[in-house]
Amino acid sequence: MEAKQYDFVVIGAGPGGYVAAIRAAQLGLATAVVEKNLVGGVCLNIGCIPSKSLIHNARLFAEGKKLLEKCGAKVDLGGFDYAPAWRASRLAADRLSKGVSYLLKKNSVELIQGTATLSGASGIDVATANGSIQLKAKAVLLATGSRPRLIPGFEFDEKKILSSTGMLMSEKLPKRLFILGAGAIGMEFAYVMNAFGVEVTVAELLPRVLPLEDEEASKIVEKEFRARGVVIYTGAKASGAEVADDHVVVHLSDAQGSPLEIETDAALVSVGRTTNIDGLGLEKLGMRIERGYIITGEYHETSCAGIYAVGDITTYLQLAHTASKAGEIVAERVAHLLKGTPDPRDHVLDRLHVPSAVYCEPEVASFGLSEASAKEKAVPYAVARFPYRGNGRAVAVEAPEGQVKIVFDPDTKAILGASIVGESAADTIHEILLASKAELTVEDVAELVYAHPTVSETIMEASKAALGHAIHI
Amino acid sequence: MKTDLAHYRKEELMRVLTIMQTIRTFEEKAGMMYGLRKIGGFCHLYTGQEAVAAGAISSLDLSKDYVVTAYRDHGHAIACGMDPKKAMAELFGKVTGCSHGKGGSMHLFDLEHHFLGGNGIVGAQIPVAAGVAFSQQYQGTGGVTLCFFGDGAFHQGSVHETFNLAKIWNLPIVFIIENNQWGMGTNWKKVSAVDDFSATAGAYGMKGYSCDGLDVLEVRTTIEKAVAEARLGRPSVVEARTYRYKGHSMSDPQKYRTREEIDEYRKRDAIQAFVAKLTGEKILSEEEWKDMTQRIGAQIEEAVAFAEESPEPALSELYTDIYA
Amino acid sequence: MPELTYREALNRAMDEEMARDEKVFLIGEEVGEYDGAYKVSRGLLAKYGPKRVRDTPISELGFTGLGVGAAIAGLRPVVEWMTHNFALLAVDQVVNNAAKLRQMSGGQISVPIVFRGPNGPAEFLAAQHSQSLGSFWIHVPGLKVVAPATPSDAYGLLKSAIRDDNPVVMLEAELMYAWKGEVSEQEFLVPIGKARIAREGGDVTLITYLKPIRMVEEAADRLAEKGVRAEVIDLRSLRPLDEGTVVNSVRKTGRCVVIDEAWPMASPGVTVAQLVNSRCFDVLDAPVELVSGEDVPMPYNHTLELAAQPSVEKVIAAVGRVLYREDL
Amino acid sequence: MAELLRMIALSPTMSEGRISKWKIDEGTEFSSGDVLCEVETDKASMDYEAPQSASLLKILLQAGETANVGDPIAVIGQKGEDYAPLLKGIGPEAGGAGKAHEPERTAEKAKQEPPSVVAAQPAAARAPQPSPQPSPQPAAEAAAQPSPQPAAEQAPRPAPQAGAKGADSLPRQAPQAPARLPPSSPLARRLALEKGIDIRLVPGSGPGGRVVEHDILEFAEGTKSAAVFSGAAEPAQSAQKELRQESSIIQPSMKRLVIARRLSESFFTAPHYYLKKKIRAEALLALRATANAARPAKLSFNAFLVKIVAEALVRHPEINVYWRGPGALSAPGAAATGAAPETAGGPTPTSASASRPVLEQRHSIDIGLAVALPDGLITPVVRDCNLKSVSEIDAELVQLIEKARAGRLAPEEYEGAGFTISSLGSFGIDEFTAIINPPGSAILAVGTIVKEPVVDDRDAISVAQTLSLTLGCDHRSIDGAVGAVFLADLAGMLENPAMALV
Repeated sequence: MEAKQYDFVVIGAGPGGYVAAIRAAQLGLATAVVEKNLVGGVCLNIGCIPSKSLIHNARLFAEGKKLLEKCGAKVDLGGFDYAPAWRASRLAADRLSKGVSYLLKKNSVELIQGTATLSGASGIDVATANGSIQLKAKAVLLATGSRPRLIPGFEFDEKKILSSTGMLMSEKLPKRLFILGAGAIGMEFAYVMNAFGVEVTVAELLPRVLPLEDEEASKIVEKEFRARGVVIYTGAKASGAEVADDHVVVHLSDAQGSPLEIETDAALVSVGRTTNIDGLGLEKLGMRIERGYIITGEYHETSCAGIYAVGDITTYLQLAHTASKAGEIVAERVAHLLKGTPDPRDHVLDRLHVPSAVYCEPEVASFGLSEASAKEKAVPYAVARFPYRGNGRAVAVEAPEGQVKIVFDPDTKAILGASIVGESAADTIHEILLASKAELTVEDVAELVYAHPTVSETIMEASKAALGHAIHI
Repeated sequence: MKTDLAHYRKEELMRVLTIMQTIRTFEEKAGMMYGLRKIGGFCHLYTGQEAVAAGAISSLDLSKDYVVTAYRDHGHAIACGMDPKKAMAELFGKVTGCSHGKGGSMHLFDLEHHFLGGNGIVGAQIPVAAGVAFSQQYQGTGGVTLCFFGDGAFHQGSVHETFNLAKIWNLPIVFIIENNQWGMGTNWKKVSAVDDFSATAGAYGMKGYSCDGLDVLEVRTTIEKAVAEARLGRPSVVEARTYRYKGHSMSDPQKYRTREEIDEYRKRDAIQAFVAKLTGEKILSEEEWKDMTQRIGAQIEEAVAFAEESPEPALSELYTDIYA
Repeated sequence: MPELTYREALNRAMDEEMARDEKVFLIGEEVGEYDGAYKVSRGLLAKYGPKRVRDTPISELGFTGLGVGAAIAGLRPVVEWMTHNFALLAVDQVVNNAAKLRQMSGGQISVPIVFRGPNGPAEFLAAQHSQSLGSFWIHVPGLKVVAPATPSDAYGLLKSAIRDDNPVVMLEAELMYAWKGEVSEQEFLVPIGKARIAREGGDVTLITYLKPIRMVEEAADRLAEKGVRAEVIDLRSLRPLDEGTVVNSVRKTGRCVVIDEAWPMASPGVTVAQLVNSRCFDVLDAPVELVSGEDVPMPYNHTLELAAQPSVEKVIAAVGRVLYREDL
Repeated sequence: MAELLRMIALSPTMSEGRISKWKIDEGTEFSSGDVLCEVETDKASMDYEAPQSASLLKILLQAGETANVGDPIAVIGQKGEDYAPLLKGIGPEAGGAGKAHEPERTAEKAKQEPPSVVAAQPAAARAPQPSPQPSPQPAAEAAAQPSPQPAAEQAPRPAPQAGAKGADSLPRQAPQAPARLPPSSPLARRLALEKGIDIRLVPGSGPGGRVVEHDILEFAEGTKSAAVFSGAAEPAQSAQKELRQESSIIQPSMKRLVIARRLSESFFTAPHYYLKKKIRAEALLALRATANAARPAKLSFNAFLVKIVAEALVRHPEINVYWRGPGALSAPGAAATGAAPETAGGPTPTSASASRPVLEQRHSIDIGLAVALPDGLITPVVRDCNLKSVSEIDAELVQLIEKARAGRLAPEEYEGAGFTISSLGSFGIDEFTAIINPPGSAILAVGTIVKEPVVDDRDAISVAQTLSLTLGCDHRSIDGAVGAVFLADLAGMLENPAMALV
C-alpha cells in the first residue's frame, strides 16, 4: 500500500501532541496525529480535568456542610450519592475531549486512531482497527505521555488496588482509602476523598508530603490535612498489599522501621509515572534514552534528526502545560524548516519559569528555584515570606492558612523563584512568575498598588518583606 | 598446510562460509552504495580477503577474546558478529550506526562482540592491541587478543616496539599480518626487507607462522594453533598471504597493477574455492549454497534499507560521546 | 598540616589509588627498580610488585599505546613519561587513540588513563629537554589536561585524574618536585576544571599555571610594595579551563597579564588571553599582556636560558603596561 | 533476485557518465569484478566492474547514451528471471528517463525531495550556537587576494561602545571626513558612556594617545582639561616646525560644549526682543554708601541690584514665568550654563512638556547672577530673594561666587534661575544684550556706571551717574508692553530705592 505523505506526524493527542498538531496546521503543514486511545490524553480524560471537577464538587460539599453546621443546621447526609459528582467529572472530560477533536478537525489535522511504530526516520506504521497503514512524514513528534507507575506488591486490579485512572473511573466511594505516595496526585485524591467523608490514610516514602514542593509548604499542607482527619505516614515504606474479598491489608514500615498493617477498602497507588515509549521502535532508531526518558536537545529534537519529543516522555517536568508549550515550539520549528515561517528561537521553554501546582486544599504552586535548590546550587539567595494570616481577604474568607515565599537575589533583588501555599495559590503564582520572567525585582513588585482586599496582596507584602518593610506583619 | 575437512563439524564449516559470504555481499553492496554516494569519505573494501577474517576470528571465543584491526575493518566487524544493519548504517553516517554515525567506515566498533575497532592510522592499533592483551593477562581472563594489520603497517616503528613488549611480558596476543601485497599503491616486495614477514618473529623470540590467506581452513588451523599458544603466554606472528580485489579505497584508480593480476587472483577466489571444496566433499549442496547466498543477499538488502531509512543524527549529537 | 614535597604528594596519590583500586597500575621507563627517573614512584615497586609497577623498554609509542589498550579493556593505567619531550614519540597514541576512541565508537568505549611526567624547562638541558608542551595536549578535544602548581594540588588532581573515566594528561615540572607545601593528612580530591585564586587583589589579574606560579607570586609581592594589588590565578586545569574564575577576576580588575612558560604561538597562554578578550572586552582598560617563553629553542647557556623564560621583571613590566604605569 | 544496475560515481567528481561500450551482451553471466562496460566520466574512460556475480538480463542504457549517477543502466539477476516489474515506470527511452519515477533512490531524487527535515536545511542554518563558525571563505581564495589589509583599518570604525549619543553624532554618512574615535580602552569607553562624557574630548595618556580609565576619571573630576592636555599631547617640535599656523583645533571642554548648546538652544528657540532704559544711579549708590558706612565688609552693588529686581518681580509675576516647549531639553529647575548636568541617557523630557508647550508660573523668586570664569560662564542662583535681606543676599553671593571660582558649585546651586542678571560693568561695557537663560523668560544686562551729562526736569544740564539696563525677553511668554511696564517699574525703583519699600 502506498504510504500517505505528511509534513508532520504527531504521535499522541495529549496536551503536547494536539497543541503541536493544531499549531503546525495553522502554519500550513500537512499534519496528522495518531492516537491509540482518547483525544486529549491523560490530562483531559484521566488527569487534570476530571480531577479538577471532583475537587470542585468536593470543596462545595465540604464547605457547604461546614457552613450549615456552623449556622446550626442539622445536616443529614442520608441518601448521599457520589455518582452525580462523578458523572459531572466525566461530563467535563468528555466535553473537552470532544472539543479537542473538533479543533483538530477545524484546523484540518487528520486524526488517525491507531498504534504507531516508527519504521525509520520518516516512516510510521500505524496499526488501526482496519489493519495496518503506512505514513511518511518529513518530521515526527513523539508525545506519547506516561502512565501510572507500577510497583511490585501493588499490581493494579483497578478494583481494590487502583491507579489514578481507576480512581477517576470508579463511580462509588470506598469507606476507607489507603493512598500510597503523597505527591500531587495522591494529595489531590486524599483531599477529595476526605471531603466526601472517606477515611483516608496516606503513606509517603520520603520524609514529607509533596516532596517536590517547598518544605514549608509541605508542612502547612500536612498540618491542614491532619486537622481534617487524614492519617499521614511519612518516611514509610510499603512492602505489599493483601487483597481479600471485602478489604485490603497494606503492609508498611513507618519512619522508625516498625511494621504496620493498615486495613482498608481500597488502595490508590500514586508513586509517579512511567513513560510510554515501548513499542514505538525507538531502540531501533538509535535514539538516546536515559532511564526511560528521551533526551532532547535544542527545539526538543531527539538525537535522531527530524524526530522530536515533548511532554512526559522527556526530561522536563511532567506537566500538561510544559508539553503544550514544547509542542508549540516544535510545530513552529518544523514549519520554519519546511515553510520558512519565523524560527521560534526566542520561544524557549525555560525550565525555571514553568509553574507547577497542586490543587488540594490548601493549594500549592511554585516555580523556579526553591530555597533548597538555591542552597544546593550555591546560588546567592535570600528568602522573604508573608503569611496569609496577615491578609484581609484570606482572613475574611476563612482561609488564613498559607504563605507566600519568595526566593530572590539579595544583591540585585531579582526574583529567583516562589512558592505559594493557600487560597488561590495556583492562580496568584502567575503574577510573580510574570514579574520574574520580565526581570522585575521584588522592589518593583513591592511598589505596585494592589486592589484591596485581595489574596494577591500577599505577594506585594512578601516583596515588601524582602525589602524589610512589610506592613501587615 | 593442508587441512582435513573432517576435522570440523558441518555447522562450523557452514558458519565460516556464512561469515565469508556475508562479508563479500556486504562489501559488494557497500561499493555500490559508495558509487551512489550514500557513503562518503574513505571506504576500504575487504573483498578478496574474506578468508583471513573469517578463518581467524571464527577460531576465537569472543566471550573473552578480543579483536583489534585497522581501517579495512568491515570484514572483521562482521566476523565478530556485528549486525550488518549497524555496520551499514554507520557507513551511511546514520544515528543507528554502531558509532552513531560518528565513526564511519574506518571506525567500526562493537564492544558487546569484543571488536575494538577500526583504527585509521596505519600501525596505531598495534600497541593498543598489546594493551588489551596486557589487560587480559593482568586480570587473568584467559582471553587472547587478535591484532590485525597489513603489509604496509608492518614497516611502522610501532610493530617493533609492540613485538618487543609482547614478548618481554609474554602477552596473550597473536599478530596477524594480512599481506594483501599492496600497501596502497606500493607493492610489498618493493618496500620489505624480508619476503616472509613471519620470519621476523624469530628476532623477537616469538614463533612465526605463514599461511595461505586464500585458504580459509588453513588460516583457521594456523590461528587456532597460534591462539592456543598465546593462551599459554606465548605470543606469535602470523602472515596470511592474501589479495584485495578492489582499490586501496574507493577513490583508487588502481593504475599500479594490471587487470590480469586481479583476474588471476579472482580465479583463486577464497569463497569459490571453499564452496568447491565443500561441494566436492558433498558437505554442501548446490541448493544449500543457493539458499545461503539468497538469504545473505536479502539480509544485506535489509541492512541497506535499514541504513537508508534510519535518521540522521541531530545536531545536538555533535557534543555527545566525547567525554565520559 | 604536614608538609610534603610535590614529589611525595604525587607518590602518596598513586600509592593511595593503587591501594584503593586493583585496576590502577603504573607503567613507564624506570618507574620500578629505579624508583622513577625523578623518584616520584619511590617504594611503589616494593609495595605493589612488578605486575602493577611496570618498567618498560624505551618505547614511548609502544607503552603509551599499550596503556591505551589496557584502558579500553578495563584497567586504569598511569603512564609515566620520563618527560613530556619524549612523549612526542607517542603523540599519535594520545591524540589519535586516547582522545578519539570514545567518540569514534559512539560512546561504547571509555579510556580511563593518566599520562604524566615533567614538562617545561629545568636548567642547562638545552633545546630538546626544556620544552613546555601543554599546547600540544590542550589542542585536542577528548583529552583533559591538568597542571598542578602545589603539592596539595598535585596530590588532589592526580587522584581525580586516576578516577576520571577520560584520558587525562598531567603536566609536572622537574624543578617543582622538591617544592614543599602543606597537604592535608585527610584524603581529598581536587576537582578537574577548577582554578585556584592564589591571592586576591583588585588592580590586575595575573594568570598562570605550573612552575611560574612562584615567580608570579614574587612579582605580586613586589607589586604590592608599589601599591599594586595583584590577583593571582593558578589555572590548575588547562582543559577544561575554569572560565568562570578567570572571567570574574578580570571583570573585577579590568587588567590581565597571562604568564606561560610555553612558546607564544597557539599556547595555553594565548588561549586564556583570547578567552579574556572575548568575555571581558568591555571591562578591559588595556590589551591582555602575555609573558611567554621566548619564541626560540632553548639554548644551553644559562644566561641565555634564563632570558628565554618569563621572569619577575618581565611580569612587572607587563603589569606596568596594562596599568599604564612607567614607574613599575 | 533481479535488480537494477545503476550508474555509479567512478570518480569522486563524476555526476554523469556515458557508456562508450558494453563489454558483455545481454544474457551473459558474469562474476563479481568482471568489467561490464566502459564509462566515459568527466575525467577518463573507466571500467564499470560487476558489483556481484549474476547475469546481464537487459541493457537499459545503450552505448553512446548518458546517465546520471544513480540512474539505472541495466537489469541484472539470474537467468530467466522475470524482471518486468522492475521496469515499471521506466519510460521507453530507458536509462535516464527512469530516474524521476524511482522513489528516492537516486542522488538526484535525494537532492530534490529531502526525506526528512534535516536535509531540507542547509547545514549553516542549523548550526548550533556554541560551535565557532568556520571561515566561509576557502583558504585558497583568501590567499589569492592581493590586498590582505585588515578590513578594520579601511572602514571607519562604528563605535557602539561610545553609546547612543556618541554614535549618533558621528557623521556616518560622510566617509570623506570620518570623525574617528580616539584610541581608547573598552573600559574607558564604558565609563565615559556611564558618566556622559564625550570621549573625544578626553585626552588620552596611554600608548598612541589611548584614552584609558584614569583619563576618564580625572576628566570627570575636572582635574584634567582639554586645553592642558591638547598642548601636552602635541610634541614641542611640531610647533617649531610650523611657526605660522592658519588655525589650530582646540578641543572644547565639556562645560564649553554645554554652554554652547544651551545658549544656542535658548537663542534659536526663544524669540528674543530687547528693551533699553538708562537710569540714574546716584540714589542707589548713596544708599549703598550709607549702608556700608557702618559695616566692616562692604555689601556689593550686585546685592542691592538683586534685591530690587526681586522686589520688581514680586510686583510683576508675569515676568517670573517660563515657556516650556514640547520636548524642551531642560528639566524643571535645570540650569542654563551649568557644568554638564546631563546624564548618560540624555536629558529626559518631563511629562508636562511631552506634547504641547505650557507656560510655567514660578512662585519663588530665584535670581541667577552670571559669573565669568576662565573656562566659561556659570550662574549661581540665590533662592527666594524676596524673603532675604540685602546683606543675606550679599553673603550668599560671596559664597556662591567663591565656590564657582573653585569649580565646586553643586547643581542645585546653579540650576533653575527664574530670572538672570548679567553684568559686564566691571569690564567697562556701556550696554549690551544678553541671551535668556532657561528656565527663565527674561534677563537683565547691566552695563557700567558712567558719568555723563544729563538734561534734568528743568532742562538744566548736569553731570549724572548713569547705568544702562537692557532687558531681554522671550516674546512667547512676555509681550513687549508687559516687559516695558516691568522695566519701567524696575528703573523707577533703582533710581529711587525708597519706591521699593512702598
